[in-house]
Amino acid sequence: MLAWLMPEQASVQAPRVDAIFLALTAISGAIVLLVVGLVVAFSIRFRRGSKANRDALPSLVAREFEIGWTAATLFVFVFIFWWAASAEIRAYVAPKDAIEVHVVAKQWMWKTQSSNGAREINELHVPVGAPVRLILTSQDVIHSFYVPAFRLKRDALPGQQTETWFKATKTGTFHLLCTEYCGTDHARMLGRIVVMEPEDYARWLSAQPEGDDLAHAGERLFAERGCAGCHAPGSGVHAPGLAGLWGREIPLAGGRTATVDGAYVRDSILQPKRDVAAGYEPIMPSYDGLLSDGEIQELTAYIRALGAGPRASRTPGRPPLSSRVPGAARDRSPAMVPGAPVDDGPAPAGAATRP
Amino acid sequence: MSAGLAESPTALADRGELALGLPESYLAAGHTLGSWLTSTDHKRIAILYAISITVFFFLGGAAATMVRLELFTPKADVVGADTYNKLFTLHGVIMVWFFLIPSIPTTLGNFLLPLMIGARDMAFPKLNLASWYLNILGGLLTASAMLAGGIDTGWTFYVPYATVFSNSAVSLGVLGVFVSGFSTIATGVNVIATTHTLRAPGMTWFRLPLFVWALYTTSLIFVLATPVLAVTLLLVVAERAFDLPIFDPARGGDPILFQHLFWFYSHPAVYIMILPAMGVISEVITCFARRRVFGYTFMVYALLAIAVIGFFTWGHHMFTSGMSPFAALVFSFLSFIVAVPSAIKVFNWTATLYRGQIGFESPMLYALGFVGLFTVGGLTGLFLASVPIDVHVQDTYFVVAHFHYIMVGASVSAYFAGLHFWWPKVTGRMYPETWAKFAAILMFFGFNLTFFPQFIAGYLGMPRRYHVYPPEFQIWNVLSSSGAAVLAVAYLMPLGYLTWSVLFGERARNDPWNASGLEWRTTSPPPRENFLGKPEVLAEPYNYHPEGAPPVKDQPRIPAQGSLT
Amino acid sequence: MSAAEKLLLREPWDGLGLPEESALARQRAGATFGIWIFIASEVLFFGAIILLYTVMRLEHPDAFAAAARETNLVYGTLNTALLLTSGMLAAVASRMNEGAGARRTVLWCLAATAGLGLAFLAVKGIEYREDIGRHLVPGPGFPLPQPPAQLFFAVYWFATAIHGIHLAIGIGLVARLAILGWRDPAFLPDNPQVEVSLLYWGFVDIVWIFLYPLLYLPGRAG
Amino acid sequence: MSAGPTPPAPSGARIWRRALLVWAGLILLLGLSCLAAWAPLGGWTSAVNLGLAATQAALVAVLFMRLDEAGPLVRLTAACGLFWLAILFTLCLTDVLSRLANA
Repeated sequence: MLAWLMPEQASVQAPRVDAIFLALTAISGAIVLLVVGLVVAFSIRFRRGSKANRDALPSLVAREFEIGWTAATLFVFVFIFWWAASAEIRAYVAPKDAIEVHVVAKQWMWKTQSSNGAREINELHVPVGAPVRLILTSQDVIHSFYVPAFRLKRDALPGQQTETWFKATKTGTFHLLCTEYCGTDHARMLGRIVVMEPEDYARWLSAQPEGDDLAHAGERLFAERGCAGCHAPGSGVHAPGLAGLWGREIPLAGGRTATVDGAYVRDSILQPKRDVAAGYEPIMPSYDGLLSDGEIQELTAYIRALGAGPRASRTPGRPPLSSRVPGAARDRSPAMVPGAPVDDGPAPAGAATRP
Repeated sequence: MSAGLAESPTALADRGELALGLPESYLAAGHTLGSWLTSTDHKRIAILYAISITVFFFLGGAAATMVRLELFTPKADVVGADTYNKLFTLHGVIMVWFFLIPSIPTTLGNFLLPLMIGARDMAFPKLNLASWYLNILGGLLTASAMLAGGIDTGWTFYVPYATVFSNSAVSLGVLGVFVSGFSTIATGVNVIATTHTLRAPGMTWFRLPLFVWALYTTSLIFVLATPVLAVTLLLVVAERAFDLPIFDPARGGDPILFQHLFWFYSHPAVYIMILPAMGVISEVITCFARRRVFGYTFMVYALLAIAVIGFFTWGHHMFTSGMSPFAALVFSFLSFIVAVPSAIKVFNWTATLYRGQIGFESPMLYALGFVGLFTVGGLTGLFLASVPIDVHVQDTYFVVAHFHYIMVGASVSAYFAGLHFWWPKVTGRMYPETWAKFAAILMFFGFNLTFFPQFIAGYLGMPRRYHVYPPEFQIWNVLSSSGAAVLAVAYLMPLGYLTWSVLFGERARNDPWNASGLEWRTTSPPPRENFLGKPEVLAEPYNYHPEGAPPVKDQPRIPAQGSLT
Repeated sequence: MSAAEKLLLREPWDGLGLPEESALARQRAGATFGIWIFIASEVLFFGAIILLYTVMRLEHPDAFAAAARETNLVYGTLNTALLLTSGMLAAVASRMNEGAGARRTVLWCLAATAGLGLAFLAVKGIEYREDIGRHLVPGPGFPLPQPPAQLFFAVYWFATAIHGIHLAIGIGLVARLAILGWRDPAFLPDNPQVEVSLLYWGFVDIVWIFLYPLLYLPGRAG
Repeated sequence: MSAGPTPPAPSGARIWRRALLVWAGLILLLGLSCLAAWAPLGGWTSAVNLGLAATQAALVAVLFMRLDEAGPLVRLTAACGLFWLAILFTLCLTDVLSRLANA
């Protein structure tokens, strides 16, 4: 019964949300039953001309009733708030060891780029049981990344980054839906999240082609856009070197400190004068408007790779893409891909396979 | 039934009732179109509004019908994507700004406010007429946007889609809404000034009927929230028409700021729709329970609290939007708080029934339906106020179901309750009661069948504004679309029998329900000057039984159950 | 006196059954209250524009300072002085209008108020022309390098244009009073419309008082 | 909002004297804001300028728009406008400032 009325639970967050939901449903159901029950009972008992007792109520009772149910509802509502809010706060910060996935939304597709190299369209492969941190942005309008089975939703905003995270608890294929209205094919901006056993995931990952690796693209940009002129080791300009910087806490001019993460790198590229590293002159020009969001993500991935030590290289020449994942290619990219023929039917992102 | 036509519109059903020289009714004060279109009589302006919002209601309803038809199957088989997007936008824009927001305040409110406080007219009669023209002008602009190709942004006009990406007639439609905003501000100014300055002698603040309090608090929102919407929409137009970078993130703008400004208006706008409905329900329930309202002062403070706290909660529309988590918690807390006064009102209505002499005429059926639907709608609001659940159901059909329970289930039920309750006063005619009861019951069941399945579809994860959807949601959409068909019939029925009653209905007495309000102490329909002489108020409202004495059995004085034959 | 009051008394205040003098007082009080409600509404209208400005400036403080430096301080200050002076004349007209004694003064003050308003618009027009000449219009050819500086000018054009429209409406209202009062000696004295129009004028003044430091003064020091 | 007859109006000379005095104050404040804009006050420039503007606005509202002699109802109306403006600013900036602080 319940399975019909509840979406599948496939993340750590899902049972927590459902618990609050069910409790609220129970409380609400009780209140509705109380109100409707009283209305019906009074309607029958005090119908016009019935023989029920209709003596006046003492006014004291009236006031006590008012204060009583005001206090009671206030108490119940504040309690629910506290419960829901604490669940939310607990779920807010992503674990430090999370896999980082950059999501770029555009009309009407999802591009996902994992920091470990996998790059997909309308799909995201993740290992079960591992926290995944999503960094979302959009290239045009506002979209929203929604995975009902994970009870997860976050808007992807143009020109800004938003973050959220999840930890899948079940293998299988789950809907990815866009829930912020984004134009003509909003309803076809679908994708799927494929949750795999860690060993399957490793095999799938190693099958990814190397060419479209984020960090490598970033390395190219680093040279092409002139970043290397100042930041490369041995440059004549007095600029901070970037190797080993990722994740460290660095001192800033003015005595503050900052942790080098995606947001900091982004800010340093777009608003270099805001948080200048201690001991350096604010000479770097802003790249606001010169680099796209995707390029900033690539540069970020490069800087991250510099800090993470030498990158594990993969064997070239392995069979491309996810040919070992069950299902035909058409099934795996159900949503509209620009340029691909449009099928007016519903996207069969569908019947999530249950293990 | 045949006697109806022969008599003059000023005639009374019972000539013994108020035989004080029988002044001409406001309906008889002129029969030309010009006498209506230039009238500054609040009662005639109310009729003008009633006609225009009825037209808009059926226009918005037609769009909704197409939407539900399309959603019957998971495929796009009735309309394509762009048409569908334009249809739900049309439905939203028309229903919100040209039906729901003006519905009760400008029709029943306009008609009844001076009558209820014993005044001759509104404080600024010309402004009142001007506000109707502004409303019509706005409506025509928005409707012409439909002719110019339609708008495909959704009623929320979210940027940067509405400013940079949409190729449809957004500017025209937005300007229409902007103009109608000034119409509601004018109405708000008028209602507040009238309530403060034109109360009859003896009509103290705590003798005002709750409907007047409801109109007053609604007008506070009209006046204080609408200007923010006006600016926001004007900014959208400026960005589209003059290419000014305002919200465009590619040029440094902040789309979340648009959402703040938009919801600062649009959340209180929900209270614009529900507060007058609460006022109507308080009048109807007390009358048909033959009891004084339970906890009058609490009811007044609850109205004020909803109107004020309603301004603090807009952020719960934005929990997933990238708003800061700290702000999300603040807004979540405030949203829970605003539910308390609403709960107080529900309990007080229920308690008013206790030890009453309850009759089940059609206005009361609508009112009882309101209590149930409002309770469900209000409680599901708590789900949306708690952040983790909202993250899951935001922008799904759960939200759609929730706000339709409030805005359609509750508000429209109350509108029909009020329409039937005061119909004899407005038109001087009785409507066929059996038909009205049937429509009320049909509306209740049709509504629940339409919108309850949407709660389930929403929790299962069906996003809103989808014209094609994964097939596992089909069962819920089929239920919902079937309910919509029932609901459509239920909405068409009053159009039929009420129109019929204007022409052929029995004459109404001055006070057919034995109600207590000042508006019943004049002829049906009232004369241009509203009262025969100067009214003076000597007692509390809802004086249905002496304080401390039980209510007595009291049949309404309506003709034998009318029918269409 | 009585004839004039009959002329001024309107629906529905004439139906209160009160003596004419107190009915007119009620009507005047009602009109004043009504315009104040509208002003409260307008506070939110311009408040939203200022909020927009505030948020943008918080997000891009440097670009806003650089952009505000490009506005013409001389015109801005001159316009502020013009509006403050007109506000004073409006206040004098409003106070003098109680009682029939000072009709000529009221008439002159009204005319001068409207005239100063027109002068404001003229200066604003010259300033607009200069701004356009310097390409200070968001879009291609905008002279400042920082993209958010264009946001500042978007707000600049939007806010000053909306304020200008309000001022133009105010000029129309005040000029109408002046013309009607000039034609009919019984029109102005004690007429509630005078106070209503001049309260609106005062509000439009206040809006400019806030726009001036926001649009013209940032970024001047250093 | 008094419904009774208004008190006898003050003489024309007094009205002029008072208005000119306020006007002089306003112009003085205008000059001060200009000076403050050029003064090296650092981050305080905007605060000082807005403070001066608020003083000017208060003078206009109270003395020119006659809030000084207005009844409690009109004063309450004006205060309501400001209170709701405060709601808009406070809650909106709660979000914006905490977002900027986290960025």
